[in-house]
Order: sequence, then C-alpha cells, then structure tokens
Amino acid sequence: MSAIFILAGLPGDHRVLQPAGPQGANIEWLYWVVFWILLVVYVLVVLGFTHAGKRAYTPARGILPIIKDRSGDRRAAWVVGIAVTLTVLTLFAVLFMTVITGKKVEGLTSKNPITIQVIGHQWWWEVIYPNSQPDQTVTTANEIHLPVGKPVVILTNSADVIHSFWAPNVNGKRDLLPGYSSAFWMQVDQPGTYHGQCAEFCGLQHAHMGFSIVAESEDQFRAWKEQQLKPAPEPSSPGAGHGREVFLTHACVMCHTIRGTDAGSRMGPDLTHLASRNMIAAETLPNTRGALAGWIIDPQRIKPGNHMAPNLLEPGDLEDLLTYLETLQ
Amino acid sequence: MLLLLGAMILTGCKREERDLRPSPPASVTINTAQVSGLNPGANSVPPPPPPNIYEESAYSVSEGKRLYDQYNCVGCHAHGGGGIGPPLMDNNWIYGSEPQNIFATIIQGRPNGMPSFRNRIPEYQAWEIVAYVRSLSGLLPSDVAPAHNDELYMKPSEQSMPKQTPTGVTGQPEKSQ
Amino acid sequence: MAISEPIIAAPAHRDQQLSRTWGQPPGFWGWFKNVHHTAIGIRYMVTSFIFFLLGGVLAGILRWQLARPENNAVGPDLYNQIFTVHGSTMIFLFAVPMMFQGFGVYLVPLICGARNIAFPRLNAFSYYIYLVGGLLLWGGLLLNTGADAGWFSYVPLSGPEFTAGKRSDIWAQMITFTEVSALAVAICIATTILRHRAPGMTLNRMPIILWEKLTIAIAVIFAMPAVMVVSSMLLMDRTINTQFFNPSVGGDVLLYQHLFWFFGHPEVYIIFLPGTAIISTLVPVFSRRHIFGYVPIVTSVVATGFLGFSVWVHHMFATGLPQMSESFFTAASLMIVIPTATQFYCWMATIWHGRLQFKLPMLWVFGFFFVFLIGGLSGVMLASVPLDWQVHDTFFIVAHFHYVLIGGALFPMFAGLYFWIPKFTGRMMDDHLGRIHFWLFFVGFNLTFFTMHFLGLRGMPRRVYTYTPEMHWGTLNLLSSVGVLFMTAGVLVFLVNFFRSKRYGKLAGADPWGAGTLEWATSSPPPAYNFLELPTVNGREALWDAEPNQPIVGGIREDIPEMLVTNSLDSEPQYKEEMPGPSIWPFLTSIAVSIAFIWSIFSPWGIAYGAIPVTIALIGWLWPRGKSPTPRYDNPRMEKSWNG
Amino acid sequence: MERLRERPILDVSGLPSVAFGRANTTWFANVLYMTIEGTMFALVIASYFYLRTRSQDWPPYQLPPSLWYGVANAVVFLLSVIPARIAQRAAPEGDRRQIRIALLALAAFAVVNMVIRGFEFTALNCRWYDNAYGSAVWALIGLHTGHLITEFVETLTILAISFTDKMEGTRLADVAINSDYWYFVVITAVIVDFVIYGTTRLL
Repeated sequence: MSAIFILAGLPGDHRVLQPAGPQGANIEWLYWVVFWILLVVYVLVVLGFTHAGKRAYTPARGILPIIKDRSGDRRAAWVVGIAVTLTVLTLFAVLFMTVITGKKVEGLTSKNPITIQVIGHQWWWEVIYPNSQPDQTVTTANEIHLPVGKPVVILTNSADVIHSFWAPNVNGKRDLLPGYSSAFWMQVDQPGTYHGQCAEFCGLQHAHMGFSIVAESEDQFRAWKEQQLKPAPEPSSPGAGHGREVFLTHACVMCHTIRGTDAGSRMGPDLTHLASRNMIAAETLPNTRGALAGWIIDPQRIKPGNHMAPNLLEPGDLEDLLTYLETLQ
Repeated sequence: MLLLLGAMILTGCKREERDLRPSPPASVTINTAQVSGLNPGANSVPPPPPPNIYEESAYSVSEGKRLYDQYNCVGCHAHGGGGIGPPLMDNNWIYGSEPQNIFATIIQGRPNGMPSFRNRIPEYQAWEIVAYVRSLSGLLPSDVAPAHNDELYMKPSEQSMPKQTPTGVTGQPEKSQ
Repeated sequence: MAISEPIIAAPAHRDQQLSRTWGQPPGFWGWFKNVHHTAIGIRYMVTSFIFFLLGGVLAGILRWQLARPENNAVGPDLYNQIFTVHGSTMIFLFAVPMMFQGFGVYLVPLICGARNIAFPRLNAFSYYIYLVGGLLLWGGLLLNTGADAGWFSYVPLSGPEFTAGKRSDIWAQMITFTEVSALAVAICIATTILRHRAPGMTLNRMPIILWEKLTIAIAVIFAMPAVMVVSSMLLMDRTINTQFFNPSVGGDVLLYQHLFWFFGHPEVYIIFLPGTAIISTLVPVFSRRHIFGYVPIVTSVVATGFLGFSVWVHHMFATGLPQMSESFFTAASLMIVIPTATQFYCWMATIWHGRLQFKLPMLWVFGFFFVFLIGGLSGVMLASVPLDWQVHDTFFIVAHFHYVLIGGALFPMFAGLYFWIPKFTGRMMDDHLGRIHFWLFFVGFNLTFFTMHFLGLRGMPRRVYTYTPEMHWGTLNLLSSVGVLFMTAGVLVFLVNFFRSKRYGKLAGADPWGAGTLEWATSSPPPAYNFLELPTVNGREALWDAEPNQPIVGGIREDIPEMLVTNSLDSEPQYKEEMPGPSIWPFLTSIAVSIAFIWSIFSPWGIAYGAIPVTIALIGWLWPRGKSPTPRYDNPRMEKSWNG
Repeated sequence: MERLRERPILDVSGLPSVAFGRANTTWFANVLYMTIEGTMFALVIASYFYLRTRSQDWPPYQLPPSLWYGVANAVVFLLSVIPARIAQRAAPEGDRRQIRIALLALAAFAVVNMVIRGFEFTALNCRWYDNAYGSAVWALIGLHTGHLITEFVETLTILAISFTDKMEGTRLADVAINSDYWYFVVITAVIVDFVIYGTTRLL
C-alpha cells in the first residue's frame, strides 16, 4: 500500500486530479469516491483469500484425501449470497454516481457563450473563433484562449484522421471524428495555462500533438482577441522587410497564412500572430528565436514525419526571416 | 510460401521505406535547355536518367498525392483529368514522361500558364509529386500507387488503373492539337 | 444400454492394436499428416508461446524507448510498427491460440474421455492457417511492412488514404487467418464437448472447464465473424475502392469501431474465461474438495459469455454518444462484474472449506487473485463514463488491460502449465525454480504496470513514442521499464525449468496431483489412443466420484478409429463414428487458402484465381478413399428422428 | 494403464455406425457453420442499415434497384427447395437413383441462380466504388454469391460421389446435410433480396 503513495508522490502533477474547472472537479470527486470504495473492496477480498488460505492450509508432502464433508456449505452459501448482494449494491452506487456526475459534466450551459472551433490536423490543432463577419474571425493554432469562469462551447471536427481533444485539468476527452462535428462545453475557473494533448493515436507524430489552454480574465481575453484580429504589421526594419520577402518566395508561402500579405494557404498553422504564442510546433518547442530557427531549417529532426518540409535557407535569409516572424505579435 | 516470401522481400523492402528526413537525390541536374524548346535534343542521346528513388516507396507516392492536393495542383489539373492545365492521367506528355522531365516542369514552369515552383516546393517534395503524377497514368507498379482518398469519388484509384505505355517516353512532345 | 459383467481384463495386445489404429505416421511428411489432438494441441501451445516470447521482445523495445524522455532508440515509424505488432501478436497470435486453442484442443477430448477431437482434420488445418497468419504478420514486420495503425487499426488512419503500402492489408489478412483458425477450432471443440462426452457425463456433471470451453466456442462463433467482416471491409476499401469508411460518400468511421468492438469485447472474455476455467479446475484439486457453487459458477461463465456481447460501446465513450446509450452501456459493463465476483466468492469458499495444499500451481492461482482483482476493479472505473473520458486512451488504460489480460490469462496460464506440463511431457517441473519464476514475474509485472496508472493520471496518452522532460513522466517510465527486466528474467527461469524438467524431471505418473478429471485417468503423456479403456462417469469429478467398479465402455471397434457419439444433454450413447485418419490434405488446403489470402493483398483477383486450388484441395480432402467397413444403419426409427 | 481388475461393461457394440439428422456430428457442425455464416450476414445487413442512418436519402441520388432480377432469383431459389427436399428424404432410404436425380436438379437450379445473379449484378443501380450504399449492396450480394458458388461446388462433388460405389454410410448423411445448407442459402437469398429490393421501397 505504501508503494502507492510513494509512487503517487513523485514530482509532476496529477493532471486528472488537479482540476481547474467544474467538470474536472466533478470527475475528480467521482474518481476519489470510486477509488476509496474499490480500495475497500480490494482489501476485503485480499484479506478473505489470505484468511481462507491460512485457515485451510494443510502442510503435507503427499496427496491428501478428498473431503466429502459438506457441512460448511450451507453457511458458505449464505456468505457468498450476501457478498454477491453487497457487490450488486456497490455497483448500483457506482452507477448512480456515474449518472449524476455525467449529467453534471454534460449539463454545463449558458446563454450566448463564446464558441471555439477546434479542427484536428495531422499533427497540430487549428483554433478558430468563428464570427459571421470574416474579418471578425480569429484563426490561430495550438493555443486556446478563454475567459475564466465562463462556459465556452468547443466545436470539433477533424481534417484527416481521428484525433482526441484532451486537457486533463479541465475535462475528459472528446474524439474528433472525420465526418462528424460535435460540440461540448468547457469551463476553466482558475487562471493559468493548461496542457492538453491528442489522445487518439493519429500516426507518426501522435506524441507531439499538444495544445494549451490559456485561461485569463475577461479583459485580458478581450485584449488578446483584439490583437489577434489585426492583420500582420508592415515590417518596420529593412531586415524584417527582407524577411517577409524570404517568406513569400520560399516554401513557407505554400502552406502558411499571414494575413495582410499574399500568403494565404491553409495547409499549416496561421502565422499572423506567431510571436504571441508561447510554444511552436504543437507544443513541442518553446517559441524562442533559436528553437524557431531549428524548426524552420530541419523540422523533420524534431518531429520526424510531420508535414513541414526542411528549408535550406542562406544564413542571412534565415536571420531576416526570424526577425520578421518576431514582429508578428 | 517461400516464393511468396521471396516476392515480398524483393518488392517489400523499398516499397515500405519511409524516409522521414529526406535529402534530394544529389546527382540530379536539370537540363535547362528543356525550358526553351519544345523539342529538346531529340537527336542527341541523353544520358540514362537517374531513377527517381521516391517512385519505389509507397509512402513517398502517397506523400506526393497529399502534396498534389495541398499545393493546389488540383486547381488546374483536377485529379488528373485536366481543366485549365492539361490532363495528367492520359498518356500524352507534352514535355516528356520521364521523372526529370516532370520535375523540370514543376520547378521551372512551362509556357502558357504552368508557374515555376522553384524554391517554393522543396526538391524532395517535387520528386514525390513527380512520382505521384507518373502513377496517375499507370507508370508505376500498382503496389506503390496510392489507393483512393476519403473524398468525393472522381476516378478509379491510382493503384487500380491499367498500366499504360506512354507514347512520349523519350521526351518527344506529343503532337496534340 | 445394457451393462453386462464381468469381462476378461485387457490383454496386452490391445495396446498394439490400438496404437496401430490411432497412431500417426512418422517422419518428416508424417508431421504434416498428423491429425491427433494432442499433437496439434502441443503445436498450438509451443507456437503461441514462441509468439509470446517474440511479442515480449517487442514490449522490451517499447519500454526501452520510453525509459527516458526524448529517447531515440527507435523512431516513430518503427515504434508504431512495434507496438501494433506487439498488441496484435499478444491478442491474436498468443492469448487466444494459447488459452482457447492450445489448452482446449489438448485437454477437451481427454476430459471428455474421447480418443480424438471431433473433425481432427479440420483441427489440423486450423493450426496451419494460424501459423501462416502469424508468419505473415511477423514476416511483414521483418520486411519493414509491419502493421502500424494500432492493434485495432482504426480507420481512416489504417485506411487507403493514410496508410500507404501494404502494412494495413497484411494486418487485415492476418486477422482473417487467425479468425478462420479460431472458428474452425470452435466448431471442433463445441462438437467434441456436446457429442463425444463419456457416457454418464451429463451436462449437469460436466467439469467447469468444459462449460467454459463450450461458452467460449459459442462466443467465438458469434464474435469472430464481426472482425472478419470489418477487416474484409478495410481490405476492400484499400484494394478495390469500396467506400465503407469514406465519410464524404456516405461511409462512416464509427461503423468500423462498432463492428470491431462487437468482436473486441467478447474477445477479452474469450481470453479471460479460459483463465477462470483453469482457476476453477485447480482450486478444488489443491483444496482437496469439490468446488463450492458449481451451479453459480457455471451460470456465471455462461452469463459472462452472453454479457460480453452487450458492452462493446464502452470502448467508444469518448466518441460522444447520446447520454442514454452511455448509461445503458455503463450499466451493462458494471453488470458483468457480478458473475466474476460470484466466481471469486465461490473460489474463496472452496478454499475456506477445503484442505489447502499450497503447491506451485496454487502460488500462481493466488497471484491471479491479487493481480487480476486490481485490473477488474480499475475496470469498474472505466465503466463509469466520466472517469472513462479522463483515462481513456491513456497509460491508465494500458495498465488496466495488462492487469486484466496478464492477470486474467497469463497468471492462470502459468498455473495451468505447471499443472498440466506433467501430463504433456510425463515429467514434473521443478518446484523451486517455479517459485523463483513466480516472484520475479510478480514483482516485475507490478512494477511495470502499476506505475502506468499514475502515468495515465498524469496525462500520458498511450501510443506516444516519446515525451518531453517537462512532463515529469521520466521517473515513473524508468521504473516501469526496470520491471521488464524482472519479468524477462522470470520467463527465462521458466524456460530453463521447462527444458530441464523435460529431460531430468521426476516422472509424473498418471495422476501426480490427485486430480479428479478424466485426463488424469491415462498415462502421462497419453498414448496415441488416449484411453485403453473408455471411461464412464458418475459425478462432476469423474475420478473422485467413480464407483469402485465403475463400468467401462465396450464394443467399440479397435481395428478402425471408431469413436462413440453421445447425445448432448445426457450423454447417452447414440452411434459409433469412424474418425478420419492421418492426411496430408489439411496441410495442402491450408497452403492453397494461404496463397489465395496473401495474393488478395496484392490483387483482388487473388481470391478468384486462388479459389481454384482451394477447391481442388478441398475436393481432395473430402473425397472418400480406402475401404470402409460396411456401414451399419439404424432401424427406421432413426429416419424419423432427423425430420423432427 | 492396465486395469487388471474386472469391471462391468457398458456394451455399445449394437449401435449403428451411421446417423441421420440431428444425431449426426457433421449435422451439428454444419449448424455451427451456418451460425457463423448467418452472423456474418446479420452483421453485413446491420452495417447496411447503419450506413443508411448516416445518409440523407437511400439509395443516394438513385432510384431503388430494379426488382426484376431479384424477384426472379428469389422465385428460382424458392422452387429449388423441392429437389433439395427430395434428396434429403431419399438419403436415409439409401435410394441412390433418386439422390442422383435430385442432386442433378439442384445443381441445375444453382446454375440458373448463378446466371440470374450475373444479370442481377449488371442491372444494379450502383457500382461498389460509387458510395457506401454501393459498397454495402455489393458486399451483401457478393457474400451471398460466394455461398451460392460454394454450395454449387459441394453439390457437384456429392453428385460425383453418388455415381461411385462410395455413396453409402456417412456419405448418405452428407447428402441430407448438403440440403440443409442449401436451405440456408435460400433463406439468406430471400433475406438479402428483401433488404436490397424490399426495404428501399417499403421502409
């Protein structure tokens, strides 16, 4: 038993058991209730077997004769009957708690919620804050901003294979199935950044398909959204200007969008506000100049099999490109 | 059983190769002369073309297919049926059907609308697209050609198309129109 | 039937006569002609154990790769192939062939008191088909064509667009091979149990292990077609452009999951029920009393078989199903706990009121109690939808199903092997080494898989080939990987023990444990004809309950391989059937079938052209040959009976 | 194991060596086999209806398949039950002449069925690669055709045996079992026809 607590105490967070929202908290409550029930059951059954074993143990080298005495069976039948009944009652209790927790988790709702569309791609997440006016639509990648304490609706679908959207601190997971679009609710109560990851095997880079949920105050969220709505600024320095030129004449432009320029392909993440994100490559690398450079030159070393091609840029071109990308706040 | 295994060994190894960190075939040089003329060096004997290693891997050909869609080749050539650009699934080749001919077409562009993708499409990806384009007209064995995509059905999949013998294999332009 | 008495004791030349009648041809080609169930059963066990070792090697590579964050032992491509082949091997090439086919084919006819299995040639055929399926999957892996979409190969990832090449096709056809094999064995075993039991072994007296084999055979018959249908659909989508799973033209990706898990969940019970059957067989033997609660246990076994078909959707809770169906499948999944719990309580009562002899197999039985229970209880968590949303597809699940499958199948399997290897080889296993094996395996197993619960709760999804150090999953993963060393050492000790005991072990004799079922009524290993005197049965434990002068069956011809057919309910003798003898045709047919199946991976015409040699081989198989003795027909009453 | 003690004997020497109908072990195995195949049909039919729930209209963009060949085939199938039944009745009597005639008729019926089936395929309103509907329809009919051909070959084989002197004992029982399997093919044919031609019109 002590082993459980030693192992449980190792550094790192038990994300499932550190809920940041009401749904996660409900599930955590259910987890602990069921856990303790099951632990009691386990201890009782193990004690039963060890006690039975000790009681009946007969040291003998040879083969003992068969017992034909059936006098204990009547009592045993009663005991087994009672044990089975208790099992059934326990299961009913678990079923009951499951159903009410399920209702609570799925019952989250509000009027005029913020809607966020999450599209799974091999191996990154496209995040869209849809709006009836195209110029009011925010498109970003791998980073979901939302206001704390407010239920939001997540609309999901998949661009290719099945993915599964899972932020353990917030809520359980939901599969993203091609051909289906589903909606579910989510709410985060504590400000902070929460890690999430694809949970359904989706091919070569399933391991590197993370995202983060940034929960912030209403004001911060609104400011973030305002910023994201702007097109990319004009380059302010000659280096950045040349960097944009590099972007538009090399492979970058084939896959990425930077609003305000000619780059408009939707194959890869929208880079209009790349510099505002904390991580790149679906939560694989920190968004630093060095990491970005390494990623641009040889993404296949970092995420073998991903869909971004290596770019053999001249050192000067690369420096300018990085300078330009850093202006995309 | 042994025969089957033998066959699998012969075809299997390369077909399943997944080179996740590809480097373009170094020896390939593009004959720039091809751009200018419609009938390049018909009388001179060209050196034997280096094989396109991407044609031996089913993974590369399927990558080529994905890129073909995503780089919007579909826009002009449709799924091989042609539209603004010429069809790719028949056996008429204006600039030749050898891998390096098609590669040159992609990288350098051609008159009358085919843009140049130099610098924009990395060479290894261009070679993958070349392999896919060749599979469209049945020039590749069916066990590397990709199966159908999960999209609206337009044509039989590449792997189930009959193998065709193109008429323009030497780089001789087909006398179309 | 009239019981006449007494007769003269068995003359020695009957042994020679029976050996001639039932013996299998010697030599190289004789190996391919052998149709006796003990030989085929041993082949199943040895082959599947080899696949177990190979699958274990793959598991070792997986744990090596995951031992450290950002490890580079194998890349993602190879890692995906390895975990897919590991899972597929353990499920399709080890667990079912070992627990159902291996033990079943060897033991069922012996426990029934029969001289061979029903349809021995079909049985032999099933083995070759299984072997080819296994070689196909592993040949693929060795040629870098290993299946790489997970052991359940969800579409569209395994479909035509996202898996280029032949990897998924090989997986799909491997399924066909192994399922054809399991279905054939299911027919053989069900027929043997229902039609070849010794007189007197009525349904009410059938040993629990036979009830369980019968339940599994029927579960196989209803479950395996689902996976054959779905793998064929996948193959057709990939090769001839059908559109079953293409959402843009009306196909559906969830159809795959429904069909797969309609097979997949019963499959778990097909693997787990043999384990409980071994427990139900061993507990009374080492408690020296009849099992407590025969009727509840039999009811539980049958109920588990049925309920297994009503819970498949709990593998799909995360796909976003309507809440009603979630509640229904939660209830069904929780309900399946009841029969298993009942069995646990009955075993406990049996031990409680028995005289426990704590011999080596019993050590493994207790290991099963402690280990499987953890898996069973974490299963209760998974049945609960909200918890499942959290831990589904994480390492928590990996921990759960290894506790269930290793706890529920591997521990009983080792218990069963230590128990029955004396019957298979005629020599006892070493007790001391067996205990070392147990403790190494027990410690290693718990170290490896218990830690995975925590990894799951810390958010580690399954099937990731690596993880970053910032996740703090490194220590637990390292511990988990260290556990593999212990398990490996344990299995090596077992192998040493086996090969040593095979040569030098103490001779076992007919019945070293004082057990009660009929396989212990004959010498170890059994002769070619299994039983010199065909037994009759007087109670649930045939040997314990036998009368001092329990009758034997007489009047079966011994110059031809003749077996008694009894009726299903009361095992009243009905007629005597001449059994097919050794034949090369099952092997040739399996080759023809294999060619057709493998060819179909490369061309849809493979099935059409391949059908021609298959037909020829089947006709060769079924065409009557040789001179049969003049048949003896029954009176006109018989003719009426089949119409009814 | 020599048991030298004298023991009473359950004497089964008087039992027959052939059994017809339910008593026969092969009959029993055949029932299990038909259960397997029946489960397969049930699952493919279930898939057909599952896919139907995922489509707006069914069949998509098309009229229901024309009835003519399906109905013709069903009628021929139902008529073919007669020779199958005659063969089954003749088997326990050992009436080899009648068995031969009945099996010949049965094989002829199977040929007619296969020919009509060929036309049925060409007359279908879809190809297997058009859409999921087409795939499901072709899979259903294809699965059934596979059974039809298997049964045809089996009938031919037994027919061939019936012209030799091997047609006795357990082979006679096989004739009866073969008819059981033919009933299975007929029943599944009617169900498949109903699913493909009937449900698109009625449901």
